[in-house]
Amino acid sequence: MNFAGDITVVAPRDAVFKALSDAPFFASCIEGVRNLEAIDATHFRAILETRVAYLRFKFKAEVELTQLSPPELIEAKVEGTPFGIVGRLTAITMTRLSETGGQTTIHYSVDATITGKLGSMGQPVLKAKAKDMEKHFTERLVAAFAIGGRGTAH
Amino acid sequence: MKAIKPQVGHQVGRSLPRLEAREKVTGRAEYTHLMQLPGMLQAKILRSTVAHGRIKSIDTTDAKKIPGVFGVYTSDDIQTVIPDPYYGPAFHDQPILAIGKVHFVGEPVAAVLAADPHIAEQATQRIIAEYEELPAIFDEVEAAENKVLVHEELKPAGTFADLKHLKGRKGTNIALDFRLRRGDVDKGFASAAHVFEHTFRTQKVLHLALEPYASIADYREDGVTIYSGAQSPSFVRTEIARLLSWPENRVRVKVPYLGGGYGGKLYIKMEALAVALSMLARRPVKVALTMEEQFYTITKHPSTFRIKSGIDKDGKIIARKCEVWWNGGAYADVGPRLTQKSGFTASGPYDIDNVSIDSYALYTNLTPAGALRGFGIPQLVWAYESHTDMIARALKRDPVDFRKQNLLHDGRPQATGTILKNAAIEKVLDRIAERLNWKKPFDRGQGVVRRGRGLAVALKAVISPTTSVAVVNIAADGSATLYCSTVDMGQGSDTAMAQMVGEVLDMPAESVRVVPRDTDVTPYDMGTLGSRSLFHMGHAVRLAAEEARDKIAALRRELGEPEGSNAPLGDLFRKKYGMQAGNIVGTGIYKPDYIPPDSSGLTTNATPFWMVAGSGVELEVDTETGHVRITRLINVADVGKPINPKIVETQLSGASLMQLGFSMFEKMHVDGGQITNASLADYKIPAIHDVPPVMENMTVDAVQDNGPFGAKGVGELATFGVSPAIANAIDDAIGVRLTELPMTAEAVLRGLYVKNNRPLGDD
Amino acid sequence: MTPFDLVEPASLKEAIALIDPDDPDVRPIAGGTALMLMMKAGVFRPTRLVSLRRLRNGLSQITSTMDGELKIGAMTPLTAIEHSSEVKRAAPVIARTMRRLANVRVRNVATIGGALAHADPHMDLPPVLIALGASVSIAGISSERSMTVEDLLTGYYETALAKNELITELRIPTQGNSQAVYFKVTAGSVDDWPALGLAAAIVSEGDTVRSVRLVVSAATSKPMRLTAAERALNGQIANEVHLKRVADIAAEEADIIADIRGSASYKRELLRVFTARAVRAAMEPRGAPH
Amino acid sequence: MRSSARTINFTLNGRSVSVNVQPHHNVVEMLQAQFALFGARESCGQGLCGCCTVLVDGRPLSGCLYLAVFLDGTEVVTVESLAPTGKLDPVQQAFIECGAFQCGYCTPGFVLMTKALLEQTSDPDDEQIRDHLSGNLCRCGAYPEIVNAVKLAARKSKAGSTG
Repeated sequence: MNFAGDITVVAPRDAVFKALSDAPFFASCIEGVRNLEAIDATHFRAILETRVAYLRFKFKAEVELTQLSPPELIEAKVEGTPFGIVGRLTAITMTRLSETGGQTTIHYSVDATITGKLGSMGQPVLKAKAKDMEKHFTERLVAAFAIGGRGTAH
Repeated sequence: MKAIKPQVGHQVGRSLPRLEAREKVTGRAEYTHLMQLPGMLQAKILRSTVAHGRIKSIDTTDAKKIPGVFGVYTSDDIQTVIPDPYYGPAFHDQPILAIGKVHFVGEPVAAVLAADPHIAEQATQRIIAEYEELPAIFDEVEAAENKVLVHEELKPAGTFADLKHLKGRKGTNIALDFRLRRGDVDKGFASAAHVFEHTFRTQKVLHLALEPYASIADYREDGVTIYSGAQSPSFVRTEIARLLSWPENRVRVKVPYLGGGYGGKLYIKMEALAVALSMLARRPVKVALTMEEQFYTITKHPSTFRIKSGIDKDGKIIARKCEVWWNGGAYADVGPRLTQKSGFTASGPYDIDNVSIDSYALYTNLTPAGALRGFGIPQLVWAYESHTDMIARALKRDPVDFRKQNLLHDGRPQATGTILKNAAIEKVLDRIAERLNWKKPFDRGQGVVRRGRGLAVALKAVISPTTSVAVVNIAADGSATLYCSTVDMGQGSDTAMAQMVGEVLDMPAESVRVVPRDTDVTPYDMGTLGSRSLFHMGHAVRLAAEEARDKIAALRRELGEPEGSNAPLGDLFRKKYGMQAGNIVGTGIYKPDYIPPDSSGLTTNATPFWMVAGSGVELEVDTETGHVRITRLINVADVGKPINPKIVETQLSGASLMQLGFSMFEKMHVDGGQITNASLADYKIPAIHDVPPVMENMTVDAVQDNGPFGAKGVGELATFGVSPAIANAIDDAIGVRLTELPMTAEAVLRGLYVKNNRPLGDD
Repeated sequence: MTPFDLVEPASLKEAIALIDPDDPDVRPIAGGTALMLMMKAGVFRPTRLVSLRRLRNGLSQITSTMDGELKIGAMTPLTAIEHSSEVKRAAPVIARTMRRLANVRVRNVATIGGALAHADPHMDLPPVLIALGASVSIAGISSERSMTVEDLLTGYYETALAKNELITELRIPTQGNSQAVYFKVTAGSVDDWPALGLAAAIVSEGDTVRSVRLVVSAATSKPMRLTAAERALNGQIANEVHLKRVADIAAEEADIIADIRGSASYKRELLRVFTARAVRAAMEPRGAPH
Repeated sequence: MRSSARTINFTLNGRSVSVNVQPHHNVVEMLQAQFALFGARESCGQGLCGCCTVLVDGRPLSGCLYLAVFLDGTEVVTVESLAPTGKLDPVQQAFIECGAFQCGYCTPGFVLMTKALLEQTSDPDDEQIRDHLSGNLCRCGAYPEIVNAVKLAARKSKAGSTG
């Protein structure tokens, strides 16, 4: 599964980079992430819980920031294991930032793989769900910069 | 004694309904998946969630705690009963449960036993396996670059006489490369007036037998009995005996009817796991897979075929170069043999002086690939018959005439150097053309719907050298029983074999009892595969019946019966033994001659018989949507003299419909190594609405001189020509050439849009 | 499947009361075909299922009112709808759609209420029902409400139903002069889930469209009205030039998802082609085959 | 886990039976485990292949997707009932004569579906036959022979009922 897109926010690149490389902020933009826990500066643990109608999908996720090149590039690797069903979620996310005229464009791409039962039979619905989450992420991110006050969040 | 026996008449050539028909329509036919043994435990399998990785840990604690769980097992447990648990026909490379590493998503990692399968299934979800992911490789052409290695070391099995030379290699993903050099292909290209090169690909598809894989093992101190839906019981016996370091006579393999096989149930599949678990549990253990799990067991080989031909100014093909990459998945299974054997005929049914063939069996991190109805030939025909048509069109030659100009004929050497014999290629081609009214004008339509027609012909060398043994036993009342290990998986072998016995012994085929396969009872057979049984086992059965017949004749003489006496057999036994007692046993063993190819891939005896078939297609294309509707499908084959014409016809029909699925829509979608459509909801096979409204299945008038009663194998034949015949017809209809399977409506529409210079987007 | 408890209430009230709105592991089960698939796949492991089987008697009638409205009880099996002469008279498109909907065995068991609550975007009936302007009656713990099928279906498997609400009835308004068609467009095997579903209901006078509903499904995460295309068509003469424009608008406005049955760009082409075909078919003189 | 077994009563192949079932057991599991009837067998597990077909109150359904408890009070017919005295049903006879199967795994499902079709429509045309059987899969591809068998069965059934 691949997702890619651009999000433009009204903020300078440095500020956007700082925000995106801040795990609690980043996590707050993703629907269903909770219990974020920093293991060290580049490793995090969290629970990702999402719902599709009456179906609940809950993953134990580990995130590793594999590359941080301020103020341009953030690369992260996510590995998740679903609860109660054999499977695995792996995602490589790549975020590049570019600035033009006080606006920063976030170019993101996600290469995700789901294996096990969810991967063999649940792809269509999870794909639809991921698209929803993508929209939601964009909205939150744009909103966070629109109110301009996220700098005080931590 | 007076001659009172009525005339029975010929048994060979009768369209007799299947002997087991009644069992099947009443739902009483026995299949392993449905069998139960007292005290039996059911196994459920935890499967790998990574395509390539080191196993860091497997925690079975929680799973073991679930009430009703009998045991949870990993390779550590397996190795306490089978220290070296690697199996496979060509390479001993496949572990019963993963050891140290996993090599594809879906590979068995641990197993749970419970009396209740629901509990076993639930427990597998509680096993925690952790992996360290390694880079994985999925594409066969990339695999050949050896940048990612699937296995650190390759271990050939030495099973097949013709693959004895296989050596383990380090540092590559190549399990086998077959090489054939005939004439000088470069010289040929240099002197050619036209040179054409194209690349064709085929996708990963599944056998999808409706009875999923199932094996039951019942281990006792003195031996093990295995019940299995297996196409090669003798091989299972040998391989299990090897794994256990036992003599073969302590391993008994019983095979009931198979709910479909198509090559998937060959060699060894779930048997080793069932045996190991039964040894650990000391209870009968059943390993019966679900439909989804079949996607993680064995598939057809995806392939890439680069083919290049040189044509002289008169339209004669003078040189052909073939490079084929076979995507074998994580374990070799029979891929190396397929690579070699199909390699023999990769250049097609054409008379070409200069041929070069390179065929590579490659490891990748996907579900292993093996034999599937055609043993590689459908992938090759897809390429060479598409290529042949493209050349004909480019040269503005009629595709039939162009083929006829270049066809191989009996008496001429085929690419391997073996002289072609009893291969009715031209008859098959002529018949297809005749049925399609090829010479008559064809209305291709004007509007949205366009029409086209196409055809293809193919040649296959049967797998050799292989051995079959049969026993015919005449009881004291004169009734006959046949013992052979050919597996009836729907192809009607029991019926055909009984017909041959009846023919020799002059008795109705329906009166011949064919004993269900049981390696304690039925003798050795290499396997039910590659359309070999009717020829090989047919000969063994014929020889066994003839020996019995000769012994009967000797008994008649011994008893002083007058020459030509036709006294009932029972009377002979009574006369000889004073009561209804005794037996007459005839045995037959058949192994055809074969000369392995030399280092240039050449041999004067590549095969005991040639398989020839082709297909013709008429179709309609909706040029707005790309939908293709096949309106007519014609399959013509050379089967020698059919033993049972009705069964032959249904075999041709069924094989072509299976290939129709592979041609038009079947495809295992893979994402990050995970098959994303591992169910019948998302992996569609042909259903009743997919059947072309007109189907014609026929054989040409032919005799296989060295075949039993002039016959030869049928099972795979009608798979050969279907895909390229469709592609050729699509090209004929709309001028779009597809080079990759499946030929979905989307692929067709994309082709049309490219042709019209407004390609469709990629999203 | 993991074990669960099954209760079989005898009344609607009782059934609703048994569904704990705070416990996602309790679900109602009617025919159960869709739910069984979820349970067998292991993605849904209920603790309790509330069977609606005993509610069949009161909830499986097919009736039509004086003004031509068709009412179908939620527990009516799809087969009964398929063969109902009332349905054939009032909305022949439904009977035609049924022929290629799932298979005979599923239609014998699946209920109309259960099918709508399942909200799989690939299903054939929802786009047809939306095109027909159908709505559902919904019973909750103390109240009843009504909602269009269009509003009911909110996403992939998602509906506007509260957890302890049950669909009790489907209502299809009188179709008057409207003519409806549905195209199930499969991309591989004929009997696959559709890559695209397209329903159209049109009132026309000669070549002029008086009113139109166009609904796309399967290629989108839920069945959706193609409102821009509808606007472009309403009151217009549906000649080939204009139809092409409308088809382009439809292809533009739908939010199409790629899957194994086709890329988004291919499905967009299908939508373009079948928008035109559906409009043409729905404007054919009455009695023409579809 | 609050699984409670319960007793259900139904008619199975003409006999009244009473059986204890778990709520999560499906019809196929129940028929196999409690009655040793294996004619209905699970294959795809999703109601798509028809191997698990049983007739409930005369209507075919997928036994692998139907909870056994739902059979309470119904009349169930499996393929095993079609030849009660050993004499084959006309449908079974037609399948044999037309060579309408190969491996036979899907055959009981096709036979029962045909039985149900002919109850409803004594003389189905090709389209009706195909529509009715579109949800039954035969990997051996015996579909053309199956269509012939249904037509032959219709003729045989008619001849049987009129004469």
